[in-house]
Amino acid sequence: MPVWLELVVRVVGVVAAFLVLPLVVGQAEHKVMAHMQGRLGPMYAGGFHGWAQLIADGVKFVQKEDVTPREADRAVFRLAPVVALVPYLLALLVIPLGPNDLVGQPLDIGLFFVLAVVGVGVVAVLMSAWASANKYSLLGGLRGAAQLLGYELPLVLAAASVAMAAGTLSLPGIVEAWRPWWLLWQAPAMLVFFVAGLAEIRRPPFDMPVADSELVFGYMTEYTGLRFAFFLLAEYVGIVVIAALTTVLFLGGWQGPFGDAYLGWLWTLIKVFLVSFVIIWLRVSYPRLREDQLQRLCWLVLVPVALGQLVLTAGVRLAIA
Amino acid sequence: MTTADVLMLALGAVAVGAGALVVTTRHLVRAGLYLVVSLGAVAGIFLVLTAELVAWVQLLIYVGAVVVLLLFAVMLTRAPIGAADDLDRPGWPATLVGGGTGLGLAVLLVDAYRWSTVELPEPGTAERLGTEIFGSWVLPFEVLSVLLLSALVGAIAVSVRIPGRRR
Amino acid sequence: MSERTGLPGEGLAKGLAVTLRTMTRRAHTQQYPDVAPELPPRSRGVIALLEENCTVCMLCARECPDWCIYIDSHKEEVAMPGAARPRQRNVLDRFDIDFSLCMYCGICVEVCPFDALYWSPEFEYAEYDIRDLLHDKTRLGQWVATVPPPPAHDPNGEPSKEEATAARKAAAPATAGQRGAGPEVRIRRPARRPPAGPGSAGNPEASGGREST
Amino acid sequence: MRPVIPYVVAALLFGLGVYGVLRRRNAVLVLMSVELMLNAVNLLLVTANAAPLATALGRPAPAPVAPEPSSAAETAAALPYTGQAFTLFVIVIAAAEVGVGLAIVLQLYRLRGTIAVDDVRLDTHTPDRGPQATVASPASPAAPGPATRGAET
Repeated sequence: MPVWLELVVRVVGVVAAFLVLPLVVGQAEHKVMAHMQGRLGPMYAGGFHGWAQLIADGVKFVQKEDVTPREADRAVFRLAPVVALVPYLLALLVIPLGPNDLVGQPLDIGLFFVLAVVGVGVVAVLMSAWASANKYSLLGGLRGAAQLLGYELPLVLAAASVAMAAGTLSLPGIVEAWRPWWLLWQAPAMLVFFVAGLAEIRRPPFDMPVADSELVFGYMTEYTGLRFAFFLLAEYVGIVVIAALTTVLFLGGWQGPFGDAYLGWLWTLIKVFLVSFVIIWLRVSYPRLREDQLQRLCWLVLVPVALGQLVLTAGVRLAIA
Repeated sequence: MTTADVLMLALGAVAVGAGALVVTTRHLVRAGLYLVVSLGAVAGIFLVLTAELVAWVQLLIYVGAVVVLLLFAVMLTRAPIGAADDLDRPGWPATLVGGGTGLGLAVLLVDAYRWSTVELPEPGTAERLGTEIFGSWVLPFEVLSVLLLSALVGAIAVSVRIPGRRR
Repeated sequence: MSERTGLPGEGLAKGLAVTLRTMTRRAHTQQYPDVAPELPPRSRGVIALLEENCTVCMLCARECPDWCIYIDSHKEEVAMPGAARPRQRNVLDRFDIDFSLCMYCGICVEVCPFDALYWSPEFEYAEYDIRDLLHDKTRLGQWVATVPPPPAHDPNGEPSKEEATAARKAAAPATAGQRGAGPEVRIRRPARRPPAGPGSAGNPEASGGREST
Repeated sequence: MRPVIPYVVAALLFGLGVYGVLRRRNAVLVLMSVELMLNAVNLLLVTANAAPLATALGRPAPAPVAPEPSSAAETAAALPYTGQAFTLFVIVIAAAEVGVGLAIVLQLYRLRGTIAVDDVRLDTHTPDRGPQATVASPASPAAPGPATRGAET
């Protein structure tokens, strides 16, 4: 296979995953959330149990008027949704689906890359918050930036723990080094990573920046139509990215009960969807954290736990070596 | 001119252009966003120079944290949307000194390197860079961690407001 | 925090368990337009008019709290064969109920002495124009077909007036010549006395019983 | 690769940073300009790591001070990532600097209601004054200031 063809195939694969997986997760959220609340959820669009609801939503968003507030900083306002979306697309590029280079772009320090680009998302929050010329947007954006900056620390620390355990920063390398007993050993790191990841994508119960009962819709208040859809899409891609990262770092990625070599992609996808289900489940079950509780959880619980896990990992590594 | 040269020229143009906008724009927040572009372009140059880890660290720390802190500060100090007129002081000395410094350095470096070429080094893996840091430079590394800690404590000490006590 | 007992995080797990359990159960959603809802008996959907029973006594129009019933009529002379002179009869020209004003209190149905008005459970008569909510007598007459038969009498309730009268007549044929008001009052009395308040305890029962018959 | 390109970019960025520090009145913008300068240094270090002067000129470094015959190229080969390591150090220092600097700027804004560096008087002590206190004449430092505006911001 020539190089360019391989490149095209990889890019097309990543873009397809980028477009399909969030829709699947979104639809799952519709249905799971509905059934957890004793409802049915969407039932009409597409016929069978409303499977095409999100496509219908997309069509609706395209048709809506694209409003830019008069006082807004137009260029920044319009650029923000794209900036929110692109980091997750880049992150999907390096997450391995299966063994033998079944990944968009194998990268030697993929973990670093993912954490770096996911961290860029906070710029989009600040851009949209400030450019909207709306006090609710600004408040939401400041809350969001504070939250994202704070939770980035436990996220990176927990990821560092598993990278230290595996002795590599490459995501496929981490999966290869993973052993089932890591589930026990790295459990605190996994919890910290998962919770911090939830906060990074601003999912409930960490949706203080978009707390709709007090801030209208936070930094997304002024957005309509396609741009708003971009923010929503970014949220769902964020779910996929966080679930995939948790899978790859802590749940063994493509390692399954049998047939890793040719069924690896299936195990990865199953795990990703299981973690996504848990993310949705948490959203339905828990109320939103208040702003001070949010920061306290980050600095007084997650960071110390992550640091302790780091010490433990270093100790075990030294003991083994 | 190789591909690397073309890439670096383009990224360098972006970096310098965005940097010029940072120091000349009259929109406070946009200055921060231009800074993001400039730093991102510099990270791109790092990538071309095969300093992969440094590039991602640049992205993680600078774009993800430093610029966000700057934007945060801009918004907390009541930045207006749109142009502000009182951002600059009269510019002749600054132009002279800044331009002199930049152009002088550029002339110096151009004179030193001319149009010579070097081979790009092997892509630096994180492992070798780690060996370097924790081998030859472990003492500065430790000193830096102390510096970071003291900066953290200092920042908290400066910005904390003790209830009941007027500052 | 201080009164927390049990394991830390127990409450969080309980919350998750509740939602998971709910997910495994059937949803409560009613698929309304596809599946007709099961309405409880005596649902108040729309008021039906049985025109033959109406004598234009105007009680309903006068009792209506928001004056949403409009009645016009004229008198007609009906020649009765074998009678000395022709009888007069009220003929209904117009009987409109404005359902944009109606608040579904049901007083008109209650006060109608001749059972000309009925509750129908039909509720799908929304209109795009509010003026179309004024139902005339033909429209109101069409609802009669949807009026369900009255539900069975509550086995623990008071016997209906007709049954009570019949039972009394059967039990005491000796007093058949007297007027029925006396014993009836005596029957009702125990129900009214103890609360010693407004006699609302007996009235709705009685009127409800009449309505259902 | 022609090392002159990143070198010149670094020099220009540094010049822009100097210009910004001298030109800007807003303290946050000054900090941004400082970031530009730090970045220029980073770029310089990384480029120097890839293309040391001696390698570029194609001759060994003159007059080795150390007794053993070592050239700059050999030193570079022995420590292949010194430049990048130093860049990482600089980035860390920049993060620390921004943290403390912004804390000071925010405190300044609380106290004086402005972050224009021209308006900050260092010679008189004017606690709990609004921004107008800084333009008041220094001859009457004991004059009671207006209600503090900075304290509640």
